[in-house]
Amino acid sequence: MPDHTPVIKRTAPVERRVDAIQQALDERGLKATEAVEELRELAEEQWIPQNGARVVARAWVDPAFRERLLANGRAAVAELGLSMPKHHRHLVVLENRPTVQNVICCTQCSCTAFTIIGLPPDWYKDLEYRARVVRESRTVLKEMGLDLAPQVEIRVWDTTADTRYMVLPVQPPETIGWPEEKLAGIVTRDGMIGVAPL
Amino acid sequence: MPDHTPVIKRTAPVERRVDAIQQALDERGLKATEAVEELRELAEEQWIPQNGARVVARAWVDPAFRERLLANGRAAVAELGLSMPKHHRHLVVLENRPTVQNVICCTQCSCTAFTIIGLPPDWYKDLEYRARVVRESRTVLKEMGLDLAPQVEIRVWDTTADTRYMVLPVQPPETIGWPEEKLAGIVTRDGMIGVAPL
Amino acid sequence: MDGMHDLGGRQGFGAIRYTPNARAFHEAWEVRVNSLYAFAVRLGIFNMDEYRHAIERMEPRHYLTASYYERSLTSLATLLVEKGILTREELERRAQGLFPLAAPSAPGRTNSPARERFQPGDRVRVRDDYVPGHVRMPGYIRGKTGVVVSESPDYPFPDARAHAVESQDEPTYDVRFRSDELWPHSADAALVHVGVFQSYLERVA
Amino acid sequence: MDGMHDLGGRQGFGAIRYTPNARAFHEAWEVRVNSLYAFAVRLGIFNMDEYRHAIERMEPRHYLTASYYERSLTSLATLLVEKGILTREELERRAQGLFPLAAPSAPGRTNSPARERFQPGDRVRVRDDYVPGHVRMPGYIRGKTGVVVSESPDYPFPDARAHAVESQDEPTYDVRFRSDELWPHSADAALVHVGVFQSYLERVA
Repeated sequence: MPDHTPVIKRTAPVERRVDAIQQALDERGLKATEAVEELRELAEEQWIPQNGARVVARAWVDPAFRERLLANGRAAVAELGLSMPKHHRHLVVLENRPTVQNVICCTQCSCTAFTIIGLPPDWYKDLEYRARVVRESRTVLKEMGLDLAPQVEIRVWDTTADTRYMVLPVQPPETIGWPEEKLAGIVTRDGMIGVAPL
Repeated sequence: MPDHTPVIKRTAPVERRVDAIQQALDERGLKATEAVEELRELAEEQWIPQNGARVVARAWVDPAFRERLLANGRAAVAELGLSMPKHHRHLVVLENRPTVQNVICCTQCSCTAFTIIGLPPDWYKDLEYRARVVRESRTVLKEMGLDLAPQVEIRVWDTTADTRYMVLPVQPPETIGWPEEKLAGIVTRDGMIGVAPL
Repeated sequence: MDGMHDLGGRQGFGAIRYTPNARAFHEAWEVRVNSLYAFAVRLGIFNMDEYRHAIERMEPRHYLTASYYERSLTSLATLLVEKGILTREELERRAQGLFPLAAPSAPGRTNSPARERFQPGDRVRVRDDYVPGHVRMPGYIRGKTGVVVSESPDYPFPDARAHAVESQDEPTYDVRFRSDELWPHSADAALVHVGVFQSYLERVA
Repeated sequence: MDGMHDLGGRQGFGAIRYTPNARAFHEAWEVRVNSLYAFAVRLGIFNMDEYRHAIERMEPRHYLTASYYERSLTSLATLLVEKGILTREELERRAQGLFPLAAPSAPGRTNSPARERFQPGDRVRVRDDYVPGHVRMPGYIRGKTGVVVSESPDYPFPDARAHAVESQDEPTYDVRFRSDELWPHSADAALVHVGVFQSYLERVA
């Protein structure tokens, strides 16, 4: 008896592949579509760089908070009502100084402290950044527009475990004395990754 | 003044890219098309596994030739009227024994003694063979249909310089006494690469 | 595994496609993929180590050419099939086309029997380990020497947890390497900090 | 360079697509590419080391997804442009589409100043060299120890010749490595012979 199943040869478009999973889970009563909506709200509206910006601004204006933040990042961000996934057991805050530039990456996948600094952009997840930033840090930063003075030491942090990192940028001198909320407005995700000046 | 050059966005099909080079060289008077025809004849009709097969058959029937072949491959194949490119300065002939299986590869590109054993097939040039055969030799050979007894030692030869290799297979016992020409008929390119029994 | 994902220090890549404060998502399906895999983790269908490893197991050409969220999707689908929640046939029927999945996994391993406690300032070497399954040691630190900066809380051991192998939680050490130790005469000067699991480390006398 | 081409020992690749005594060529354009690059070498436009290196310099995704003869074509075109024989614009106009070329080259290097003559039986270590340009040391032998089996005739030194750097010809040594030395506990048992240029080797005391 000949087999009348049509031969499927082409890879399905990625969107249809997502639909396939979502529908299959829904039909099994797992309520994937409900979860997608709830998690979309988290990803697009809750896990945003403004969280980390608040942390940075507080650290700039409150030296005691800054010390607590550097000693135990997870506990300190919780003071501001910010949480991290259970498996991110440790938040290490990396203090930039005029002669020290910290830079975060994840060479093996694309891990970040996403609930605090926001979900990462394409360039962070691209093969180019992952391959190059550990070996050609100064060159890569310069390409990205951050041309560091020769005396600035670069420290690259590869996120290989579930410890998460966040860069605490140097407060621009012209903002000294600004109110905390206004300070938060100048802090960017790229600044907290360590690839852009404020 | 607006630029009216049409925007070219797609990669040209590979065949049109070849045409582009060939035509451009022809127009410069370099006679690429003539050379292509001449070199095609070499690649398709002269550099064929039947060359190596003659060498193997001679080595099987002529112990003195076998010794010369193992001592200086380039000089020995020249006795049969076979030549190698100038940059292949050395031909090392690898003698299989009942307990030794030699296998040739080129992990970094796809080098072979092509004038003697023929130009290599796809699988030899594929990423899979290049990545795996040095590390998973027995597994790879078994996948390819050569299931070696546990006592057989495997020797893998990675063609990293311009020394070229050729495997001298063990003569099948049932062919002892055959005339040289008939023997040459059973020797295959894959046998001279070391991945197939005769 | 010494897979295609292990990119740190690999050469030949071009410029970073950087635009300041670029968006995390571009299309709605990307957000859905991100939510669906997080949902599966929340349901306990798989854990983050299994998720990462299924990405690493993608066919190398597929890995290298897929976007981040297509890699995420491929891992999600692979694990749903491997865990028996769905079948590949169902996925391909619903998607009306091929649905490429990752390759099967090699065996995992448990913690090293020779784990040591380190203190800040200790000199350590990354063991010369070649691990067929999941491992969080980037290839560029293998066999290299660095200095312990600090110890983390205990974490599940990924080499085991990606393979449902029993293991104990163990700390990672923040180890500071000089880029010139990692790639002698072939790197921009920098200190490279890596979170290295205790099982991967040995003391330098 | 630690490029995408350096595949020996990399994991995650699938089955070899083997058919006995498969053909070398499938389409007429493949034969033409093979002839055209050989012709350019014969004319002295470039040498084999430059040719190999231009393949290695291909964008990694392009390298991994191109067929063998498309890689060959890309190297040929890149070198014809770099040598000033053709321009990329002309190629793209003639081909009526984009013509992807390889990325520019990093600097080359000449022979090691500390070359030694070795005898069969000598134990040697492959230097821990990280070379930005062309190099014929596969990454899997870097820092590894083996035994010299024989010495070859002198060859042009590829690390120099791919970059038009002055150098002396030097021999390669057939060095025998145990697969278990190369990938401890993570390889099928075998002896792996590699032709290693003299400049890459140092004596093991």
